[in-house]
Amino acid sequence: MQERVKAKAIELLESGVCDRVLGWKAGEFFYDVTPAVFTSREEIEKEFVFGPFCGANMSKYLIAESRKEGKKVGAFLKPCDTYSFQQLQKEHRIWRENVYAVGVQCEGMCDIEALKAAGIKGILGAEGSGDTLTVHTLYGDKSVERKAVLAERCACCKSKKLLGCDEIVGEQGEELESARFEQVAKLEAMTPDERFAFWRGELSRCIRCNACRNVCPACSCEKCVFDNPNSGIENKAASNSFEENLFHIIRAFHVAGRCTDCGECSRVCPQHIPLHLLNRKFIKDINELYGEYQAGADMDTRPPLMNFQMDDPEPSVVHERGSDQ
Amino acid sequence: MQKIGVFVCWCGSNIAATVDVQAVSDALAKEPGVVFSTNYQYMCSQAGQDMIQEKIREFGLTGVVVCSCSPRMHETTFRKTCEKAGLNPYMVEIANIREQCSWIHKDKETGTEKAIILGRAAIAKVQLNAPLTAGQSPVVKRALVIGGGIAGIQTALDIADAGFPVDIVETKPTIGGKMTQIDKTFPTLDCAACILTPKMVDAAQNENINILSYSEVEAVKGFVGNFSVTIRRKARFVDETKCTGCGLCTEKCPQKKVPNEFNLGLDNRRAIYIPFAQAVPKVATIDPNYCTMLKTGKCGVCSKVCTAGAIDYQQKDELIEREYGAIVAATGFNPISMDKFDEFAYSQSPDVVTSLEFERLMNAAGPTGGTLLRPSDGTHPHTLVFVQCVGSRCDGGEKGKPYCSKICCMYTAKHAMLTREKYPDTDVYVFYIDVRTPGKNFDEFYRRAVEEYGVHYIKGMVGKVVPENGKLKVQASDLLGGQQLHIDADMVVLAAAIEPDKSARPLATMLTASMDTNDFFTEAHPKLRPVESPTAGVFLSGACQGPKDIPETVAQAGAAASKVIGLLVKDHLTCNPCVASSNEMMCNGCSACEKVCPYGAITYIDKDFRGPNRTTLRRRVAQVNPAVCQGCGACTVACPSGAMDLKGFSNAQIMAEVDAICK
Amino acid sequence: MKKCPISQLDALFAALAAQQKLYIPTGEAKTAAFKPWEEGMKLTDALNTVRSAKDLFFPQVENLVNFKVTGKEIEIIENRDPAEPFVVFGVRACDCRSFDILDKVFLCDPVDTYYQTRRENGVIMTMACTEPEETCFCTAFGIDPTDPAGDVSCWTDSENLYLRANTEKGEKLLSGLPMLSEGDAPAADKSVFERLPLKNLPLDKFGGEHMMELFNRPEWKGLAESCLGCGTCTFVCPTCQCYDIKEFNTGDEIKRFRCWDSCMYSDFTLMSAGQPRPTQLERFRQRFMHKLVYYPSTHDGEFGCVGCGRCLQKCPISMNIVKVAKTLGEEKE
Amino acid sequence: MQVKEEFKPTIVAFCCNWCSYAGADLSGTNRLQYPANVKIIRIPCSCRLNPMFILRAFQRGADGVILCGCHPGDCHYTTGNYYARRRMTLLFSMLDYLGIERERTRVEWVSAAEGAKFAATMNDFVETVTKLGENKRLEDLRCKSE
Repeated sequence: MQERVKAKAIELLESGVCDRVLGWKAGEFFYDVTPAVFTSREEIEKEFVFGPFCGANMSKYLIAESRKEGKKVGAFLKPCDTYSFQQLQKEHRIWRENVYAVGVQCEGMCDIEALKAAGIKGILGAEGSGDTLTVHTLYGDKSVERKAVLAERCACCKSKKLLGCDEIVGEQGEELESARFEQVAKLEAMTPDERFAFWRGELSRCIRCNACRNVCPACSCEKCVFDNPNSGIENKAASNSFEENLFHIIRAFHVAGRCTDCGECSRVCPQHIPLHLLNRKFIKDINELYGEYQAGADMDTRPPLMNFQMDDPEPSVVHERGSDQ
Repeated sequence: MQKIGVFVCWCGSNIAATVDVQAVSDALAKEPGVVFSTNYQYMCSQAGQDMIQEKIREFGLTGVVVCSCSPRMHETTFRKTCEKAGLNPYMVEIANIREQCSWIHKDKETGTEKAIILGRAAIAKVQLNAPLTAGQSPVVKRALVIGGGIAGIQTALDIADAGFPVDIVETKPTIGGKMTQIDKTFPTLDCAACILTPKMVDAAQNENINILSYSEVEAVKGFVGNFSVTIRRKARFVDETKCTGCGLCTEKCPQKKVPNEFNLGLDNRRAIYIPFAQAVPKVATIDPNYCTMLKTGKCGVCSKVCTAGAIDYQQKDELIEREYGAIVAATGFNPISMDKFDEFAYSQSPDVVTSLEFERLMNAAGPTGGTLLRPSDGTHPHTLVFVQCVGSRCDGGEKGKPYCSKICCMYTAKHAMLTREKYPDTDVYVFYIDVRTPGKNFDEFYRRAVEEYGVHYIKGMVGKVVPENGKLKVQASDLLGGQQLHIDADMVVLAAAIEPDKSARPLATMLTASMDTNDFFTEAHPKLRPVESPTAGVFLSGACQGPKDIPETVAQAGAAASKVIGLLVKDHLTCNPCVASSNEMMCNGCSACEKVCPYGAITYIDKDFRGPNRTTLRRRVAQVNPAVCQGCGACTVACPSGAMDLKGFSNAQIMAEVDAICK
Repeated sequence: MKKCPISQLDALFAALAAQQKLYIPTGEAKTAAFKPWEEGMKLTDALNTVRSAKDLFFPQVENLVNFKVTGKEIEIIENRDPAEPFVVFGVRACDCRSFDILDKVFLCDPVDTYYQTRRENGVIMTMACTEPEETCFCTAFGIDPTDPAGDVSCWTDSENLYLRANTEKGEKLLSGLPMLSEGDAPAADKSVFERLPLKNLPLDKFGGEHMMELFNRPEWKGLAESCLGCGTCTFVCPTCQCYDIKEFNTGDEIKRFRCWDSCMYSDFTLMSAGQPRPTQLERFRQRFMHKLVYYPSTHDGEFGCVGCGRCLQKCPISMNIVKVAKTLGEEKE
Repeated sequence: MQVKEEFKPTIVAFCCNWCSYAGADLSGTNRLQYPANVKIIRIPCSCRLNPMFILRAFQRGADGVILCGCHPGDCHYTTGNYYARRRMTLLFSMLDYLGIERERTRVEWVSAAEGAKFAATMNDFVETVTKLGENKRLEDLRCKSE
């Protein structure tokens, strides 16, 4: 797959369709891949990679890239990325005409932490496509099943469908039956005290580095309310538990109905806070209360929070659905 | 920093009895930014207003907080007061320490404490107020009257007289409403038709009035001065412009078995009909539920007999859209259904009738030609029992209505009196809970019924009516006599409660006008603005606002008209300056605000901004049309970046109030 | 040198905690953190904590002073956290070196008394490394991870914890512990450190000499272009020391506090005239120029990085000081 | 020493200008009592209520927050309360998900004619929140200085 993607990147540049392509650049190790803009065949041949650690969602970069002068920007997008890509177009953030979008078939991305959790230390590299990965480490080679080290978001992938692309490398995928709400349901089944304890445990680790916000394609505000001294809720650090809650509640609320569940927030969190469980709670509620809705799946439906039905459930449904009484 | 003046009102003893006003003004004097604080007996009085103006000048106040009654009562008053003293009217905030404090708390300490907090919240808000200037929007100089009864007709005539075009939309084939069905009117006993039909003709002939009969309001958009209304003109299958109203078709139509709604189903009409002789417009209408031609395609008699060639079986409903500056709701009332009142045997015996049916039985144009005959056998009734308050003043409200229908006492007295006058051989009993006669010459009228006409008024309720051998066995209690009564009656007349017309509820939704729990339209103020809806540009006429008799209805109709005229004479309306506005520097151009705006007030432009390092950035940004925005604030919450804010109710202002309250 | 059987570790911690607050690295590998020791708490398996030991001396949020507003009067109230002695156990050699760097910033004139108080009250017990991660490169900065500094240095083998006091503070700490006996640690096996992939980081070009040349290098654009502008690298970094002073209005009190700031943020050092580093490129460059050029140029060539590898592990887009150093430091012929 | 007073929760009631604020006025006009710890903030429409305001109220010491607006279908601005309904439903669900007592937040539709309902609602809400006790889970200790 990597070779096909690279070949396509070179083709886009050399055919003159694009003057730059957005892809993944190799790092020091196998897993520390960086999103990058490539402008020449040499760069692509030397540094372009596409493999099990190209988790970064490329769509957000297109907000800025699509506004630049010049030819189109070529963009390689995984299925997840294409949902965000469409959602951002819906919100008029990406100028579609300046993008040549290439969908890339995705087998699921691996999680370096999962490798480490499997007891593999000092990782120098990994090889192999398909079901088994061979990992080179400071302490010798180890082999693992790909499934065992998939990122959580990929283990319960919602869709392998590539949306709204100009071209596809590999095969078009399908929407999948996903168990992605299982964890949310588990939390819902807990008592409020247990839930409170769970989230306190998680959110108390937050260091307000803003990685979740800055990586999020839905969080693309010109100026975030948390950075704006005039918003009344600006804060640079979470001074206490309230501010930790405030940031994450408001952030989740602002992306509710717009979040495509790409899972980048949880991927980048240095403290491994399961932030996707907040977003998925909103998605699950929206699905249950207002009908199934997948942000970014299409270009014309109204986002659920900018829509209503006369017979929507009353807010007291929250009390009635309670599981603890 | 603002220089704020605080003015605490006693409202006589309304506030001062449960709030220590001196303590409030002393406490608020200590708040940051407050340079003057006082209390006074009646802040809204001329002396009170003069004091506010004097202090604005003396202290150079930049903000004013009045702790008084609800802002719904006097916010406008105090804004005007301040404006006259040179302060921007939007630098005034009201702390509601009457309706939301002194009136609900009995303990003076509690009331005082709360009043101080409410005052602090208002001070915190006014700290962040900014002077606002109202924009202007043009006024469409045409009015719409919805409902063509006496209320609608009178309103339309008065508006038209002032020179403004007005459309009447009436759902029935003719205007006239309930009054056309009434025989005589209390307390003067003059003939309803004689006073109504000339008005109907006036309306038809007035060149400023356009009657859209057999039509319904389908949708309302816009706002005061600029409503856009979609009206469905139902197909009557007769070309109104061609029909001469000769009535030949209504005589020849072979479909004779159609219950005549004008006579409340007491007789029949044809499938093509003119509701009554004086109908306006006097045009035939085909009832599609009964017309053989429309149902089976076979017949066409009316078409054949119509020399004017007015019959058009192909006619379709037509939707027209018109602009109006003001809308008057005059949707009227109906008697409630008697289905739930089986104890009176209404469904079992045709001789148990409602008062409106009784009107028709007494009316010269009615099914009996004005001779009172029993519907069951056409004989002359000798004993009549009138039952009042059927469905009115019901507790619980399951069967009837909690309110007094107001007109029943008088029309029952009228019916009883007329019966005795025309047929002195009859015995007439009236069962009542109370007899309510507050009105000019009303009590005299009632006393005449009792004293001169010998009507038997009995305080008590009828418990049961049982039809037996052509008689109606009436069981009742005589509360004053303390005995059970059994009367063998020939007819029983039920004074059914009245309720707003069923079309009022959906109409209220379209107009965004509020209604009470009984579906009567709510007035903007029960005493001071009784003919206006809280929704600007929507006015109320007649029984849609509450039960009333004809003179009251006509009076209110005229009042509503004068309010409409007052609006339409203006070339421009001052817009509410508390509208949304977008900070372009923070706007993402994402369209979230546009999607939730009910008025379409938000548009987008691409605009160049200065970027870093002398670059130019083109961004899509939202723009709010302040003349169209009504200031609901839906957009401000949809906007994730907080670029969209609402003047007068900004995020910062509301949060300052929250802080002050929770402190 | 002292030793303590591993089986006595809990007793050692209990004894330490009895005298002052004790922090140990604990928790699951991916969320390991220094936490106040409690009965039953276990040392983490992770090589290092997510947040560095810096946080205990220079916390993310710290009260400075309060202003109380009564009516129209303002009163100034001292509000610093009370000084209390504490021990932090298990600091790695890299984190320990970070205090040399922070001291030079905070303890030079004018002294940051908030930091100073904590430094005086805190005792650092380091722990030698035996199993480094591939992201470790402290050796590039001349740090010996097998012989860490600190007030007390520790080593372990399968049976014992060995302790060596390096300072008076350390001596004092160890003196009152009954479970300690004399004993020397076996020599460390340094072979694995020779195999570390990043040990030869090309740092020769950095320092003050080539400041303008490095500043103007065109490669910054490519390095910075995918930076998200988050503060992850800054906040996990043991040597980052920038902070912002903010105020919180509670309604009747203004609480002035300081909190970490990040040069990666768009509002870092924002002034009324605007942002001196208007795009992410300038902000990104600032961070690495500071670590590799500005700091050494004013501190005898000592780099502002200790090679702990946290930013390598945590950066959402895997851009880090190693990639910067390699891109700019490797001489292209 | 004073005996500790019984707990009186701080309640913030956001009322839309057209229905519920008028309903609150009506309950005053009719002298229907409800506890003084309910303080009303007037907003133009229930759709003006930003979740930020609710969290702000809890931060600053509120123990319960209630939103009152026109009945669905009766919104002065036609659709505002429909949006408010979805927003509040999702927000309340999220607060519940985070383990924050769901009884601390409520939405009631109160028309301008429902003065009695307004008073009854407030009485009930105050009672519910009083039973729950002080807001601990969304508090900001900085705002609770004695």
